[in-house]
Amino acid sequence: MTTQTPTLAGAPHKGRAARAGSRIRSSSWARELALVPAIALAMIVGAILSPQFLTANNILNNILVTSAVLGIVVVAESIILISGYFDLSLESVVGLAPMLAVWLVLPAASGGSGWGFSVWAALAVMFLLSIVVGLINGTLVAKLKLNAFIVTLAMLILMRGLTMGLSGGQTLSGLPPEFLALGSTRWFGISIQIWLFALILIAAAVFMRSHPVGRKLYAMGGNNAAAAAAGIKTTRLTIGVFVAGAIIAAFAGLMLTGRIASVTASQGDGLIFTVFAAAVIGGISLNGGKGSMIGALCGVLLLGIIQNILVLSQVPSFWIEAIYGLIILGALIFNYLAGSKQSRRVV
Amino acid sequence: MTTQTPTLAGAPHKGRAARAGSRIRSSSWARELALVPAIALAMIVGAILSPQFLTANNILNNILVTSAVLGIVVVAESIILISGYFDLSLESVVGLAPMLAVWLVLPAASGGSGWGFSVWAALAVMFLLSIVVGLINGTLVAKLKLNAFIVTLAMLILMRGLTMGLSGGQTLSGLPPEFLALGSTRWFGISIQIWLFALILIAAAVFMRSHPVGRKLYAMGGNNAAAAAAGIKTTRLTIGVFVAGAIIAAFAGLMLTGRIASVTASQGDGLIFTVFAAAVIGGISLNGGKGSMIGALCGVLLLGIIQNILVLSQVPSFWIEAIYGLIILGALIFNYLAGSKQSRRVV
Amino acid sequence: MVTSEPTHAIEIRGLQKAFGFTQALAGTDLLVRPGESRALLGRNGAGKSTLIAMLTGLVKPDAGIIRIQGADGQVHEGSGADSIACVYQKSTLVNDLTVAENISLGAYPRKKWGAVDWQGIRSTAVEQLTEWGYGHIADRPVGDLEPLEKKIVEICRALSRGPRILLLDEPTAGLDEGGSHELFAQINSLRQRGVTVIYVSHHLEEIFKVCDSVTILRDGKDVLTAPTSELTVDKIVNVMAGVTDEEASAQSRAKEEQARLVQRREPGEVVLEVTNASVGHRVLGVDLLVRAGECVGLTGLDGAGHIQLAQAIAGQLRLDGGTMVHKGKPLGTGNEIDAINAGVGFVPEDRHVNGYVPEMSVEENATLSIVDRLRSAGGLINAKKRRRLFNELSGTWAIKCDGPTQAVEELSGGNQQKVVLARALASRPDTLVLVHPTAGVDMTAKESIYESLQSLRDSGKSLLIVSADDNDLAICDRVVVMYKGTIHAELAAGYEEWELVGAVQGAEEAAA
Amino acid sequence: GSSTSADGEPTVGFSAGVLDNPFTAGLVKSVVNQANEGGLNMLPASNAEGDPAKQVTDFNTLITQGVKGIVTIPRDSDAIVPAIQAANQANIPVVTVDTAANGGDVYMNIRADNVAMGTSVCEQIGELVGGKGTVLELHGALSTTSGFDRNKGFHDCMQSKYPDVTIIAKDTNWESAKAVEQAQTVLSTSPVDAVFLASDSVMLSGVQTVLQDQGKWVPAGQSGHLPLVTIDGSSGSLQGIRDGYVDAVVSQPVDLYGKYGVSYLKDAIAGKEYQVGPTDHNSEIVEYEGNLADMLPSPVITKDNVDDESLWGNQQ
Ligand SMILES: Nc1ncnc2c1ncn2[C@@H]1O[C@H](COP(=O)(O)OP(=O)(O)OP(=O)(O)O)[C@@H](O)[C@H]1O
Ligand SMILES: Nc1ncnc2c1ncn2[C@@H]1O[C@H](COP(=O)(O)OP(=O)(O)OP(=O)(O)O)[C@@H](O)[C@H]1O
Ligand SMILES: [Mg+2]
Ligand SMILES: [Mg+2]
Repeated sequence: MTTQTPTLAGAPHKGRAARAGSRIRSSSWARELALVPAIALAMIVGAILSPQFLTANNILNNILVTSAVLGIVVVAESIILISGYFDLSLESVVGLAPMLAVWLVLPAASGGSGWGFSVWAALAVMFLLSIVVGLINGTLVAKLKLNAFIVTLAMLILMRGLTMGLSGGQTLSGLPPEFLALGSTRWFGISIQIWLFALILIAAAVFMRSHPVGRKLYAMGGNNAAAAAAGIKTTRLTIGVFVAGAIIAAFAGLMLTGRIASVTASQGDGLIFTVFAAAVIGGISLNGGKGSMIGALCGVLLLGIIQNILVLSQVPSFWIEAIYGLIILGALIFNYLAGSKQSRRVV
Repeated sequence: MTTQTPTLAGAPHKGRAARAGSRIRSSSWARELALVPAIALAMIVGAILSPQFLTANNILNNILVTSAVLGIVVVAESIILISGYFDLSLESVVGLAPMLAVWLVLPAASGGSGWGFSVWAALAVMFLLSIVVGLINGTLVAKLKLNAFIVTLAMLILMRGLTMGLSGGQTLSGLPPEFLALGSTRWFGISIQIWLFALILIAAAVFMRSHPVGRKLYAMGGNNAAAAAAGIKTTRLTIGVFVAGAIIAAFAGLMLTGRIASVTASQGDGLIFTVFAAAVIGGISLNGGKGSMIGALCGVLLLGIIQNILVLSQVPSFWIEAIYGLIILGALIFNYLAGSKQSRRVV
Repeated sequence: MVTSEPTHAIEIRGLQKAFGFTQALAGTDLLVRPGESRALLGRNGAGKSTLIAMLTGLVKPDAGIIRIQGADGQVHEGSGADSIACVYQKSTLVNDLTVAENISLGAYPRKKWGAVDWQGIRSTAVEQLTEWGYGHIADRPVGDLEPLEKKIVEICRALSRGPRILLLDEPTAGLDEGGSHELFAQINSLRQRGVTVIYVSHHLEEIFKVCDSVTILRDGKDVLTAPTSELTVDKIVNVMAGVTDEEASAQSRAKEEQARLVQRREPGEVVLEVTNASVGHRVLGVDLLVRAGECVGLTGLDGAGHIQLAQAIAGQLRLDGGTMVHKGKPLGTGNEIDAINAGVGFVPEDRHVNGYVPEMSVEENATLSIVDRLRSAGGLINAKKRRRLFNELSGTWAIKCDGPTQAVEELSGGNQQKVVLARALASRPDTLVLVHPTAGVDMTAKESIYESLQSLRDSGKSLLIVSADDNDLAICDRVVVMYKGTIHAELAAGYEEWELVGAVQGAEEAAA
Repeated sequence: GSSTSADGEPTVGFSAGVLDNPFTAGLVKSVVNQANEGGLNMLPASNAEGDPAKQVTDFNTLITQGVKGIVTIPRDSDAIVPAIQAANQANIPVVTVDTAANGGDVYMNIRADNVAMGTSVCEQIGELVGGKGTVLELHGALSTTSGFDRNKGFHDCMQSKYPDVTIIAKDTNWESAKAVEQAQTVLSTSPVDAVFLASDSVMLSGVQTVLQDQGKWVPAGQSGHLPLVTIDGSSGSLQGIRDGYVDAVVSQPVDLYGKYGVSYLKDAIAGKEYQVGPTDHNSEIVEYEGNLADMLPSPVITKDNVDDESLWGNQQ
């Protein structure tokens, strides 16, 4: 705009405004799909390295099925991260919840409690446990204002310990068919694990994108004080978010148990690192308020594809981990170079 | 202009001015020593549970020696956290650095490289590696503005992988005496590990408290944009902080190797969780700009004391982890209740 | 470095900067002689703050030349010379550090062995702050300060650096009258010592007190540079808005016409009744009534308690004593949600702290307090409804942005403020409590904000405007003046300026 | 798929549960070497990094690659079952090494009995302390099969055979640093008459420094000797026996795992069938969880047989 064409107050930027809606602000999609170039690159590399990579069987049964449980926990963690918090204890819920359910059902001879709970009663107790865990985490964080990292770390250690105590370190197997169904059922030739992941992901995406509560979580994570000043019930939402996270993680644990047809005392151990990696690579900010479920999905897929390629490739076993780290580092840099380098406004 | 009786420069608050040295810094003693009640409680419990707890032998050789390596890594992580960043890869430096040094020195028959490096040359290479690691982390974070969590996580995986590749999964032992000296030397009857920890802690505490660079790190962590606006060279400091962290962690790794008289392929694995726990319990904020080395020390000691009590006690192995988690949770709540529930000032 | 004799302290030519599709600066020139005090004016989003940030090196230009005359008299190419000190529009303090340390931030005095000299830090701070009457806050963490105190710390920091060039980006936004006086006195004494000053403000009357000359930016270009003596407020406003004087007078005639047509309703029944309210040692037993269709001003010096009273009404602070009744129902205390539900809207004092969610879109921020009302049948948010509502709001408040989905943090300061205003209004409150509602808003936009507020009042809403800005108070039906925690005077509309000044200072005659 | 390599050798896969400890690392190398020498084309071992679910995926990926047979070190005996079933469906024979599978059709489980190892240690220590006193047991992670079984064998035997022996059991999570920490604290605060290390390759050198520190690193026969019995049989522990510091070691048959793992896999591809009964290599094939298991002996090593060439610890 030049000085020769004076404009009236209120209408000064017609020209700019016109382009606005469609072009500039597509940046939200741009940000959600930021990983697509990296994923595409990974798929091309995979296809070159191994003829099996691009088969439906490999993509469905190896990449997607493996990513399902991880992906669901990532959904749970992403909701919590977007809300401005942290939950390390999700990985221990993945272990403890199914361990408790199975332990309640199994006879003492198989390492269970011998109390003969029905499957549904056991599941009810399991979800109750998750709710209690979420309530404790949420209350300590929201009401006592304790640091979420340290609260959920303590909770993680406690629950991992409970899993160990309950099972006596043993793997429980011989599960009732209801549990196994979660691992082996197929619909239209595709594993139920993929369907469930898709379902939960879509539900979470719609919820976070379009439900008032989802938007409140974004606001809370972006600026807790401003959210509170806008009348958002931050305490209640914080507790709710931890409870929801725990319930989803418990469900993911159940799915994992279905997949390996047993519960091990170490189920879930170390999972949280991968969960954070997928979420953060997928654009979820550790500082809250930023990121989307689609982005998180991209993060999960990228990690799944890289893992798959590494197993398909001929990398010597002892160097696989190093190569994995190198590839992630490479993907980060590639994505930086491919993406838009917007810096935040500072003053 | 305020309406209260005008006062002359320097005169209005004589009493306060005298205390200036201690009060002027943000980290008041009260906050730094916030954990003292919890530590005191733990010590009382320890003394009741076990007659050996309060012996000099137990405190020096068991609690302090065990805490030394952890404590040094906590110092490194605290500096990075205070500066507003995150470094997960420190735990892998604890593993890779000594593995590299030992591998360079040892003959091929003992699993080493067989290149016959002298101990000092190997140490030089090792510190060079740490510097490179710090430079890469720092550059990616400061220049490319990549997320520190994910960069250092990739670096962690990469370096853990390198350790695995270098060692082929084997434990290297039969170390030259220079390495062992770091574990077994005693000065005035007290293990060198304690002396080194004390030295590094005091140096870091003085540096962060009284050196201009230390203060700049606090400013940077508290508000990066504000620090940059005040002319602080944040990019350079960020890189420096990652390099310093890696060097300190490498040294800690060397001490750990000296103590266990070998390097294992999994050395350091999982350490970072405990490091964060100690730092955060000790009052270091994950959001940067807050906390002190004295606080971090308190965090390390509290965890060390709890661990020690658990070992001395007769808790069965299967339940020890659960109890540990419960105690940490209890300590957090106790500290909340014991501490001044300082709310932010409202008027 | 250039060898020729420097004739300009600041020389900017053809400066360009784009953020995405926004051209913040589009070939700006700026030449400032050493010792000159230059006002940099323009509407919200004209590019003033961007230009300032480029001078200090925080933002890198896309194209153009910046030359700055350093302390050594040499001319430095590029930005960020040591001889520059700056007060930015947005706070650049570190909350976790003390005031004293913030003032010396990055330029610590040292003792032997390079250790930081804490006593030196403290005495520098106390010396600077005492000039403002704030010597006692040196040891407090900045996070505990009130916005006004923060602003003073910020100014003290810039002044403590002994700059050759001082950049001030809306330094008086949030300052009270005493603070502004002190600032002008200090600027004038610096001018006498030959310091070059760039001064950004939307309070045009200030320009005439401290500036030799004026540069006006419009849409990222400098459209006028002239000595202050050749300009009037009206002229400046017209150039800023890009209208000719004739157009402007035609517009104002039209407005007056309109105003005459609108019938002022008499204030109705009491909507908000505060009785014997106390908050800490700040508010000591205050009674306040606000009626429907009434606009009440509330003012006072720093510490008079007017801001705390407003915060208490909005549920941000807990009352230590007294009661509040809103529309006949008791108003919960210390609970912002209750306040909103009861129909009290709030514009907070510091927009950066609790005014907006930085990375969220303009549209969502503006409708944040009413997300629940944007549901469609399925329980999900109806995006069309939200867009319609936002368009309404953005029209009312003249928010300049790239589009409804731009992040608020990318907006210029004044436009961020408008988003906060829009948000407060979105919930259609019966009572609006506004603290510093026009902080950082340009003259033209201010006028339209006043119009909007007046039409709200005329539609029967109650307004409580808490401000130190004369213009804000001028639209009020009456102004309540607080002094040391109690109500000291009440002035009906049409008061003389000296009456207000006197009352605010606690002068007895005004109370009579 | 690439079921055979260029020179016609059948391609086989190897799925390891973990790789980051000396024992499995040695085992993996042994299996891969034997396979490639023995006319098989073995893909690089996949590493499940301790995650049973990843091991299921690794199996599926190997199946996708069309291997003719799979050798596996299961991460978990139960959790490996779905993986084995997937291989069964694809008609790919599976041989498990070290840890057995508790279901599915396994061609052969080659294993040494970890419970029996724990029992052997118990018998050695019971003798050494004369049936009474206090023993420090540094066990591995109880969530791993070997950690659990060794601990179980040791405790069950102690309870029944030496009820007067007190056990101080401490978890090391298979970490050297943790082992040192536990040994340091217990040995400096309680009277201990003997020490049992569940893995000498992980714990011995660290615990040695602790004992040296406290003046308890004394060869057998001299006063102040602390009886020490370990499992694994690393070269360091064998040297310890020669020098008298270590009293007995239960050696794992690592080389045999590699050798027979590969030979059984070749037999499986060739279609050979095995029955319950003694084998030609001094072991016994038994029925285990519905499959066959070749129970390799885990010899107890003392000063008498420490120089046996066939011990893996003597082969480096
Ligand atoms: N919530 C709080 N936390 C910590 N210290 C506080 C808090 N509230 C007040 N103080 C301390 O109490 C003292 C008095 O503060 P106060 O704000 O009442 O001063 P004041 O007389 O109102 O000064 P001013 O005129 O600057 O507003 C200060 O030293 C301040 O640091
Ligand atoms: N980091 C950024 N990202 C995107 N847009 C930006 C950024 N910084 C500034 N802008 C845009 O550049 C334009 C100029 O902004 P600037 O802050 O310089 O205005 P200003 O003249 O200071 O306005 P005000 O008077 O409201 O403070 C605005 O349209 C603003 O939205
Ligand atoms: Mg501005
Ligand atoms: Mg004050």
